[in-house]
Amino acid sequence: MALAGCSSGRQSIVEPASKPSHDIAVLWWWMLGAAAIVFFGAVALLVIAYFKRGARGLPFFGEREGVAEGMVVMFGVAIPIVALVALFGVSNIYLIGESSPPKSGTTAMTIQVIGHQWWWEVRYPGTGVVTANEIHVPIHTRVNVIVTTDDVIHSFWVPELNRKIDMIPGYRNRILLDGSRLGEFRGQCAEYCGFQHAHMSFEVFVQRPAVFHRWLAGQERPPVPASSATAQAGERVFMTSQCESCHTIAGTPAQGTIGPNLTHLASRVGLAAEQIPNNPKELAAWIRNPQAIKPGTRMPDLGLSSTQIGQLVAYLDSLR
Amino acid sequence: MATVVTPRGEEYVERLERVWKPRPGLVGWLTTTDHKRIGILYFFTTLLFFGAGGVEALLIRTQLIGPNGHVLSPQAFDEVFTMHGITMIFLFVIPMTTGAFGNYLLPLMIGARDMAFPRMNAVSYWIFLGSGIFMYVGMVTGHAPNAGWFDYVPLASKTYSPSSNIDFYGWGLIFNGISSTAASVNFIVTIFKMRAPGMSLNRMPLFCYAFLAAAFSLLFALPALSCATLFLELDRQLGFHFYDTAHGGNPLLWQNLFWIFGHPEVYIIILPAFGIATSIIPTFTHRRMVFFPLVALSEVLVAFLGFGVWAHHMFAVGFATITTIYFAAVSLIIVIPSAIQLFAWIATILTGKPDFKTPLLFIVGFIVWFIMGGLSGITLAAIPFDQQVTDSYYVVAHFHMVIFGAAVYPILGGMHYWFPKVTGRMYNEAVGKLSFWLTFLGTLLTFFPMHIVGLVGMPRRNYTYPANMGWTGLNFTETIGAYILASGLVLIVLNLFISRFRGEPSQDPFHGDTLEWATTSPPPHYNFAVIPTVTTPYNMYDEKDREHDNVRLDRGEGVLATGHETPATTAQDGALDEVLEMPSYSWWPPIVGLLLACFFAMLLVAHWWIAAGFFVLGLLALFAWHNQEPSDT
Amino acid sequence: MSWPPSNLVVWFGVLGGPVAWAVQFVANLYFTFAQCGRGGRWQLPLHPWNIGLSVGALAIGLAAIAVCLRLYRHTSEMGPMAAIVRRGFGGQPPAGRIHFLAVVGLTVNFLALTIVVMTGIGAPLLVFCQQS
Amino acid sequence: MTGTSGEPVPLGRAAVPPGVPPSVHRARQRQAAPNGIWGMVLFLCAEITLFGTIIGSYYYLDFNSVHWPQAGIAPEPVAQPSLATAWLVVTLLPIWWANRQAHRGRRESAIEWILFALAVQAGYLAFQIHLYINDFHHFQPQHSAYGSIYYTLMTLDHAHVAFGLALDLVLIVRLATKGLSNYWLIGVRGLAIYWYVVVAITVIVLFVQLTPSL
Repeated sequence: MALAGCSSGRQSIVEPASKPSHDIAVLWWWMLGAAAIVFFGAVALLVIAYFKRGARGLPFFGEREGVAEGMVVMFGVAIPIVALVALFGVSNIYLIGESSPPKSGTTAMTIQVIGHQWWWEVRYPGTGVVTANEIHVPIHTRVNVIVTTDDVIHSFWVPELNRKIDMIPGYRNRILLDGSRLGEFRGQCAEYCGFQHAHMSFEVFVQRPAVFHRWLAGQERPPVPASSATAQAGERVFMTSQCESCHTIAGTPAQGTIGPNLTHLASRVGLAAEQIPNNPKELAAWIRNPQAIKPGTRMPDLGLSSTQIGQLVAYLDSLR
Repeated sequence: MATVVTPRGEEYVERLERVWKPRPGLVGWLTTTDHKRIGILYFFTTLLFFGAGGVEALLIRTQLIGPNGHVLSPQAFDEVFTMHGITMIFLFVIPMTTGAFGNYLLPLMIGARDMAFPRMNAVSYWIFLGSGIFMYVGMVTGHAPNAGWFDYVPLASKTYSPSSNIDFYGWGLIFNGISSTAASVNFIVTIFKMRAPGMSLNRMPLFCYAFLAAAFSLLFALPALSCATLFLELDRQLGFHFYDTAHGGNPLLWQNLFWIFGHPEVYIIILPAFGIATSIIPTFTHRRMVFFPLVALSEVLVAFLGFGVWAHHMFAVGFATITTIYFAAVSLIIVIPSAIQLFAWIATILTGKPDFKTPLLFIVGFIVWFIMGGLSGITLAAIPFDQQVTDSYYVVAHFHMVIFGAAVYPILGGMHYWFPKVTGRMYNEAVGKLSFWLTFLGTLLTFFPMHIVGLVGMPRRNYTYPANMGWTGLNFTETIGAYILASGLVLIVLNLFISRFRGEPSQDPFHGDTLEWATTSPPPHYNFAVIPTVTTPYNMYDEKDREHDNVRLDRGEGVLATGHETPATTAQDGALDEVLEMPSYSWWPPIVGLLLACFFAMLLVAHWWIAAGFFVLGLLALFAWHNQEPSDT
Repeated sequence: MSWPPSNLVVWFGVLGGPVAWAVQFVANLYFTFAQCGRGGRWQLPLHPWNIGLSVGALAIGLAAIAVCLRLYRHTSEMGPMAAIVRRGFGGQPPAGRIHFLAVVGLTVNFLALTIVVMTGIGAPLLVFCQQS
Repeated sequence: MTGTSGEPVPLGRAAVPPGVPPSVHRARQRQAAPNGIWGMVLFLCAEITLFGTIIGSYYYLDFNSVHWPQAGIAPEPVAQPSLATAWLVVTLLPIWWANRQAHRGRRESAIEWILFALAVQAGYLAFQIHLYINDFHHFQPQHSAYGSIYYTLMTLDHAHVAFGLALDLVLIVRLATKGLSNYWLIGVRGLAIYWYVVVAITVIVLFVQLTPSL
């Protein structure tokens, strides 16, 4: 209905970019069509009732009770039961297999996504690549995504690519990503997970295989050591101001595992689970007072001076 | 139709007045066992909680009026949306329907002089009041529950919610559950055993079927909630490991238990609304409900099947596919009883002579929202689609259509319909219609856009959202709608409040079809001067029966004026079985309520021995309670 | 059929199907949880179990429908019942009540059996313990 | 006014034949179970559901754990709890008999049989508490999910029995002081139903308790 006018959404289930999402969207449009018929049909009956309110019985049929009872059986039992059984067959027996996780060993690639309060850790098993809040996948490739959680329940949801799957402590749930359209698709945590549930999003990049492999190779290399003096000073700040106790930067002594891996931070598009864009200004603001931007985040205010922050930002910005 | 009293009948009536005279003043209200007074206490208490829940809803909507809102902090937002859910479900809809409407009307509808267990009825109220205050103490002291009304672990575990917020939830709900269990036992026994002679199962008003089904659902659903919250509190306060994965526990256990309760709960909320609708529709269309047995069975069947659908709240947790389809099949077929009722209502309105006064307007509104909410409900039983939209605003839209549109509208309609019954005065019809249209418009604007905002990806329970997502305009509309809705509700309350004092005196303005209209408005303390007898399901349409009642009053037959007396009948055929003596007042219900409140307060602060002391005192109070037999008072 | 029928017969007619469905539902859940849980306690041939349970439930439900049909026809033939039906099914008990319950039972059993058939056919078409 | 079969039913108290307590006469005249019994049965339905959910939770945790019971807990011995439960089952006889005696108007006999049942049931509870404390020396509820659900189930079951003992006591006191009033005659019947259900639950709990040992 009014849905067509809202196509500007960036996280819309009706603009699918994969076969599972497409099938679900088709199912939705059919259900919407059927529902509209039922809804307007029933409302039409009420409108008729309003216009004939002065007289008993029905136009044409009169006051026979059997007609009214037949109407109940027809619209209340006979027609719905056919429709519902059909819906059951189509969606819950057939379509459910289409959007199900892939059978093990049938996919070319596996990605592990770990939910944290309130960010996403993304690992590419077999490559050593660890990143955060963004997932890169090649187009037309079936990817087996294993989702787990480090703390509370989260839910992994990229509506344009597939339905959602919960991340439950103690369970290894899986979901299929199989992008059929190039682009950047926003995903978001869909299960309430605490204060910053609202700010726990991520981006999925569906890329050409060549682009994807270039990206993966870049992520696999340790970052180039800082060259400018400011950046080198920033590295010292990083290693001496507790940053290293929570964050990892490959090839350096920083091996913390509480916060996101920052090895290639500068290559990412967003910060703080895509809450703010990744640029030096926002990064500085974030380091200066994380609680102001994301109240409740586990990133503390380290009380660094403006100079130190400037150096730190220069260092982090060099991690490409 | 009011009973016409002849001079000879007058003597009996005087005697009844003397026997049933309540104790005066505040003491009378505290010690009352009169179902009508308890119903009124429930009504005003739940109305207050409705106000609180409404303010919370407006806070949520104000926060979300635009992107990156700053009305509430994330902490405050979490507390407010949690309390909104808890308040509306446990402290408003259930106590309003079962507590207020059920208590006041059920005995009147079945021709009884009180509930089966009047003192237990009183204690249900006091415990409900205690539990409501208990949970709001948390809010006032800044420790309101903040993990959602669904309260998923491990977010609600000690590790992630170390302060006492969740303990208010855990103990508060067990506390509240005691009240609802007692109330549901009371309703079931009342409906089965206290019906007027001749009122066999096939002559019972549909209102009673709805309340019977809701009471059964409550009775069998609440233990799962009590069990879940007990486990939660043992985990939190004593270090048990029910939900702790590291020690063999399982967080999905909570979800299963919670929804085993939670889904029947949804039907507990809506069934009484069905009952109210099936009372209002025949009255205002001047005909019987179409296909009586199918409507009756639908009300009960919904409650029964409602126990087999819980996992559709958990389709995204990664169950085995095979497990999910058992639930999906039931979730789809449960639509049929609702469809039967829906088309029975529509057919009744269509083939009758509908008189669109305020109560019927609210029921028409209810039908519209119920179709919309029901249809979106069907889509949620299609597993892949459910997995796509669950936990998005689509679901929020769905259940507000059902819970607000379909459960609260009949409550509002019922408030108008039975207003003359309770007060003896008429509300203002023009203002009533205006308030309906305001409410209707508000509902449409508030909840319809939520479908769309959910389909374009807005998840639930977000305290804010970014600007570039295509959600802004829709959220703005919703907030405007919420304020219109609130103004409609305030207008209703004002209309009824002013009419209480200024309204035209009125006895039976609508010619209702059930027995509550066979007595005066407001009803006397003994409800009926003569116990009515019944030969059809539409008791007031059988004027011969009612004339016969007057003749019997003349003869003193069925007056039962030697004490607090009311007849008990057989469960199926409503044959007269015995005459019961009913208790007339008791101090013990409020005392037991108070002791239980102390008990739960001590559990909250983990003072186990003091809690045990209050528990023992509570048992002693129960013993003392039963020391006083009904015939003694 | 002796008249009036015993309560047990009447209530079997009303509740036979739903109770059979409930048993089928709970038993199937128990089996799938036992087999698909992490413990993997049991390794039962679940498809035959599912079909067997469904067939059993179906048989009970059909028996209940048969009882309801007989009750319905019997009460319909009882002279004044036709008039009573027109008056909204509120006939003199017990005949009126039994007629009412027979109508209820026919619908209830039909719906319960629909669920049994849906899951009885649907479940064996799916792979067991495949995560949804 | 007409009853089931059409003949008039007087609304009022029927005359009581001599030598029969009025409450007993009333109980004999009744066609249906009195309200008190309905109430008791419905409360017990809630109780059964509560135990049903706890037992369901037990198996849910069991099915989702790789080891059950979790490492470090030995399965229960079978003999002692089974014997204790058999002991409790036997006490249904005096309870059943006390109810019958009460409905024959024999108050003293009813009191004596409830007293007897009370003594035997108290012995059962004492023995079970002994076993419970023994268990507690082996493992605590804080050990693992098994410990948690095990102790919760056993504690609630024993509390159920303890509440039954309190009911026994109340009935004894009331029958002694107030006699066979209508209220307490229904009370005796309610007590009997309570014990039937408690014993049935205890048998099922025994089965659950012994699951790992079987």
